[in-house]
Amino acid sequence: MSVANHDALPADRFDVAAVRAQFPVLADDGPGRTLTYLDSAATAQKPQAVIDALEDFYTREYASVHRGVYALSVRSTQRFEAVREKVCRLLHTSDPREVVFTRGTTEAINLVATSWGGQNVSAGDEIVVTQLEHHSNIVPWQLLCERTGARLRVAPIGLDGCVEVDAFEALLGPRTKLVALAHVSNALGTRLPVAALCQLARSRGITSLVDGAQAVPHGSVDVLAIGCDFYAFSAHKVFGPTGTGVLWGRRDLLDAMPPYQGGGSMIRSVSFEGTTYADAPQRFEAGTPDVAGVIGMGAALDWLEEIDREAAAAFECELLRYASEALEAIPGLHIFGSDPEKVGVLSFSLDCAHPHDIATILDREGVAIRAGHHCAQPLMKFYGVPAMARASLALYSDRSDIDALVSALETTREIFS
Amino acid sequence: MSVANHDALPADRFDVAAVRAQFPVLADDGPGRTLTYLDSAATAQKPQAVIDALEDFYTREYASVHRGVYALSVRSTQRFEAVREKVCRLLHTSDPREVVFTRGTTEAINLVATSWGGQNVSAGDEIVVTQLEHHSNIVPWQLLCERTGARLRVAPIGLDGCVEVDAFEALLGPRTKLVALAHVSNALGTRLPVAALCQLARSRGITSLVDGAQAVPHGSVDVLAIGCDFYAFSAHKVFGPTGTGVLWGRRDLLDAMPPYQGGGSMIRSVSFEGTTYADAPQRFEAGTPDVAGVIGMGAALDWLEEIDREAAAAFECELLRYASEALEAIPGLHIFGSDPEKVGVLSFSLDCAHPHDIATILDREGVAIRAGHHCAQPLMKFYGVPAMARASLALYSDRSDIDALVSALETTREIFS
Amino acid sequence: MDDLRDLYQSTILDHNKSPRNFGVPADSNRDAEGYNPLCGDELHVYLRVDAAGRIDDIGFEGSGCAISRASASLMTEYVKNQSREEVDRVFDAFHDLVTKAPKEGATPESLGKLAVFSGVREFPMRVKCATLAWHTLRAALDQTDQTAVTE
Amino acid sequence: MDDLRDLYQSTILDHNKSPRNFGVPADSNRDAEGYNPLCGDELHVYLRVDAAGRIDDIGFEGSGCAISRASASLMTEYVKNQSREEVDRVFDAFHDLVTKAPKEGATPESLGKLAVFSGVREFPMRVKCATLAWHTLRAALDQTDQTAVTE
Ligand SMILES: Cc1ncc(COP(=O)(O)O)c(C=O)c1O
Ligand SMILES: Cc1ncc(COP(=O)(O)O)c(C=O)c1O
Repeated sequence: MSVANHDALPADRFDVAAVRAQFPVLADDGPGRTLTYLDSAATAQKPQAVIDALEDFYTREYASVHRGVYALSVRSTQRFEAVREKVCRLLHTSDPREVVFTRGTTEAINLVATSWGGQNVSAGDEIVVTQLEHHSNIVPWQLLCERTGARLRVAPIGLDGCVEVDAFEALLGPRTKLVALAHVSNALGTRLPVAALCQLARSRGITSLVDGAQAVPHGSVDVLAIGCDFYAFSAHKVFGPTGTGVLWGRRDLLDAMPPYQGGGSMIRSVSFEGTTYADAPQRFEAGTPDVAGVIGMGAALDWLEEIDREAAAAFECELLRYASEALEAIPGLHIFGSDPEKVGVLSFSLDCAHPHDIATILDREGVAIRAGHHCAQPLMKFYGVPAMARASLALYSDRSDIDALVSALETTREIFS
Repeated sequence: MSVANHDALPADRFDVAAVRAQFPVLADDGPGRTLTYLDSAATAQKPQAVIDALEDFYTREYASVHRGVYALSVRSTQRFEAVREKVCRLLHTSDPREVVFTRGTTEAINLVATSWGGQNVSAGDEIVVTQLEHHSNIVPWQLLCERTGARLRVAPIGLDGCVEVDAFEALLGPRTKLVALAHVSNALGTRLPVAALCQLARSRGITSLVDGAQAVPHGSVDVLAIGCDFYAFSAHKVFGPTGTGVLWGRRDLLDAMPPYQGGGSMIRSVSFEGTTYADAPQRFEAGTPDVAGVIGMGAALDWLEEIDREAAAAFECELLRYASEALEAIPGLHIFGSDPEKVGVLSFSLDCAHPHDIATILDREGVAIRAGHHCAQPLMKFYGVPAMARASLALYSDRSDIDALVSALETTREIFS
Repeated sequence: MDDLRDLYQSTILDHNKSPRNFGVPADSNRDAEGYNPLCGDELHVYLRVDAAGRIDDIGFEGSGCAISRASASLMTEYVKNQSREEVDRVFDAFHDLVTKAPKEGATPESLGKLAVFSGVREFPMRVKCATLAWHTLRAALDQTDQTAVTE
Repeated sequence: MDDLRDLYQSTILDHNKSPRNFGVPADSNRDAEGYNPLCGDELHVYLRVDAAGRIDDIGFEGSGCAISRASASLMTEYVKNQSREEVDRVFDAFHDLVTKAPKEGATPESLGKLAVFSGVREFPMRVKCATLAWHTLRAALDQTDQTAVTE
């Protein structure tokens, strides 16, 4: 998805008003109640279809999954398992046994770090991440390194917020066991060339994990084309409920991995003499899963399938350009990261006001943005700032959101001038 | 709560019809649509108040927690954090910093096994569980033993399904590091004398964990009176949403424990040179939590607070006696476990039909029960059966449920005679 | 109750009560275990296979629900003297019988007495009970050391 | 915008732009670091405490939002020459000021210029910004080695 392509894409095909109307929280109900929500990179709002699916499930056919013989439980189980197939369609792959349900991206990465990492990483081995990773794609590897004596190596980025491919390649050595990369940076919007990077890894026999938390909400993802071994994302960022997400993993890898958490559902048979485990994905889903959450995620994916995602991405790309231009016109405003393929996120600073002050003032004007380290402190350090202000988009964002942002930033400048 | 006491309790104060009316899934909407739900030990149905709370949250004030400056996020955070206090009230304790949100009981136990266990258990140490535990209170300890070389020891039970206190005590030795006990057995309903057992442990400096998954739904719990160090339960069994639950832990223990999962929210500061962690409970809540699930759990606890729980427990106890008598009158039917303080569960076999066949036939009669090993295979082995049929109660259960069960069991006998 | 009567046909109830070929046949030279974690059915199938690969004799042991017991019992009657290829063919036909609606116009592979399991198709959770014996039989023919598991 | 003007009063904006006592005082003999993980505010407070336990001189360094900077600056002016007991008293009064609605009829502890922070109470997420300097000051007086963290 390059900017050049975007120009040709039919952004006009995308009816943002119709999409927006499906999000009750964005409804304009009374004076002063309009919400300009520009924090979708933290979490996305939910369409009515998802809210209804949860309500309907709890109201009419709630039951536990996998172990009941009775009809209600059979139906729950079928709906629950069907979501694995929806996830496959989302990721352009086909084997539902490769889809493990987790609490979210963070748990998915921890699962790999503990289970795969515990088995495959030893003292002296190396794991490569980049300078722009989210804490959730740093700390699990630090914990693994602590446990095993492995070493974490950091691929540098340039001031533009892009990973330097040569420097990344130079880091890959005989002891490199895994590379863990964001697909899209939550703090900068940088879209990493994950297919190329994973290919560099694979050609050396190095396993790869892609943190897709910020990519899945903004366009089509094809894990086979990327050529990664693991891919993680969170339902709550892709219009689904909180509390659930996905680890996709290549079946041969999942099958060879030891269990993560122990408990009900992940076993084949338990005895005090010795316990055997179920196959993947069940092996990694101990305990009662978030049945309603997963079914809600299924509703979100169904809903997404109805959207012309190419048109939505094109629209969003134009909106991002509109927003960048509007913000750059504000005196004293600096935007971080200039990847031409940037998606969804605009992080910035103002010379006169700290990001935290900006966020407070914007909030009083009805504009919700995020200020802080965006769970990417090493990136803040790289740019030498304690925090950034971040406005982020989703497919319900429109120009009125950007206009409200710009006007509230003017207010900020007034107060601080 | 002894049977003798129950006789004196005002079960008549409890208006089961009024409670039942609050559960939409139990509504009698049209011929053949009535559900006799006797699988509450697997998971409980949800009152309208919980369903509404979820809908309302997603419809009107959904935002992420802990890191937003804007009002929506502040409100989410406050509502989310307030649930820790509700949990404290439920458990009759007071420090919200002792409440860690998890996916459920299973994850809570895994957290302790990995974090506390990894730090405190070494080769040659011993962990004591009982013969009647749920797999979720067995497998995490087996995995810990595998990692550390510790040994799992099993406290025996009698044919009545009760733990033999003397035999339990005899197992506690100088190498015993932890005892992990169900508060109430999910397969038998046995109520363990956890206060006495934890006292035996504490007096020897042994740490204790109580698996409260089946206790919290059936009556008042006081963790300080029990004197345990950790207590775990699942929201979905106590009328809340799936995907969330609680580990309560003594603060000095939690504060001394290393992190479990790594990622956002559980850190104080991250750098590639070295990362420091937040205090408990945040240290154990990596990643975006199940915000809506926790708020839904809060709604369930609010709802429970409105119930006269003493009266509800008395009512349920009478109902269990009614059910026991009715089942015992069925020729060829055998009930497992005869703890006089038994709660909520009736597991049984029929001489003419396998539990799986019973469950199928009952389902066609509109009666949902569970058949299988109930995630307690070692217990099945103890009784020498491959499976049991189990009917379990919640505070919306009434005599009509039992009558439907009995009549469906008659049908089963007819078919199999 | 009609579909219950379809499921628990008298032949099934009879084979459940008095399973045929229960036990280990003399000189059995292959065997396999089967396990259905959902309901705890455990099954052991023993074979005597002759030089030509035909099932010369067959028996089974184990405990399970009526469907799995009757299925094992009826299977042992059905496959005696069959070759591996014949077993594979009937396995597929049996699997279709218990999972799919009968195709209009199509003449199903004749399954003889095994047709009593047609009621299973209305009970998706019981399909594994009906097929456990067949999975285990195939494992015994392959003489893999793995337990056949229906999940 | 009224409550914004209440929050960002001119005194606060002034101290944010030109913080007083910025830097390390000569012969400082105690110090502590403070950190607000939410917004990344980092603060270092330095003290020269005399034999009687009085704050003889005080300075601070660090980066942070307007509220935390101005709070640190105004604090350094306010606590100079105060004893530990006086600091504790004003800490409590200040904490009440930024968190609680003013009690009717009650005469609040006179906080002088610090009263400009009364607008913070309408912004619960900013309370920690306003109090970070004070937590850090107390840590410096205690001279614990721990970083003061507002969470
Ligand atoms: C006694 C007991 N312990 C643990 C669990 C596990 O709870 P969950 O599956 O919600 O994690 C259950 C229920 O499944 C239970 O009944
Ligand atoms: C790039 C990235 N990775 C990982 C995460 C963690 O996701 P979650 O908090 O849902 O586990 C996030 C979002 O918080 C993210 O933006």
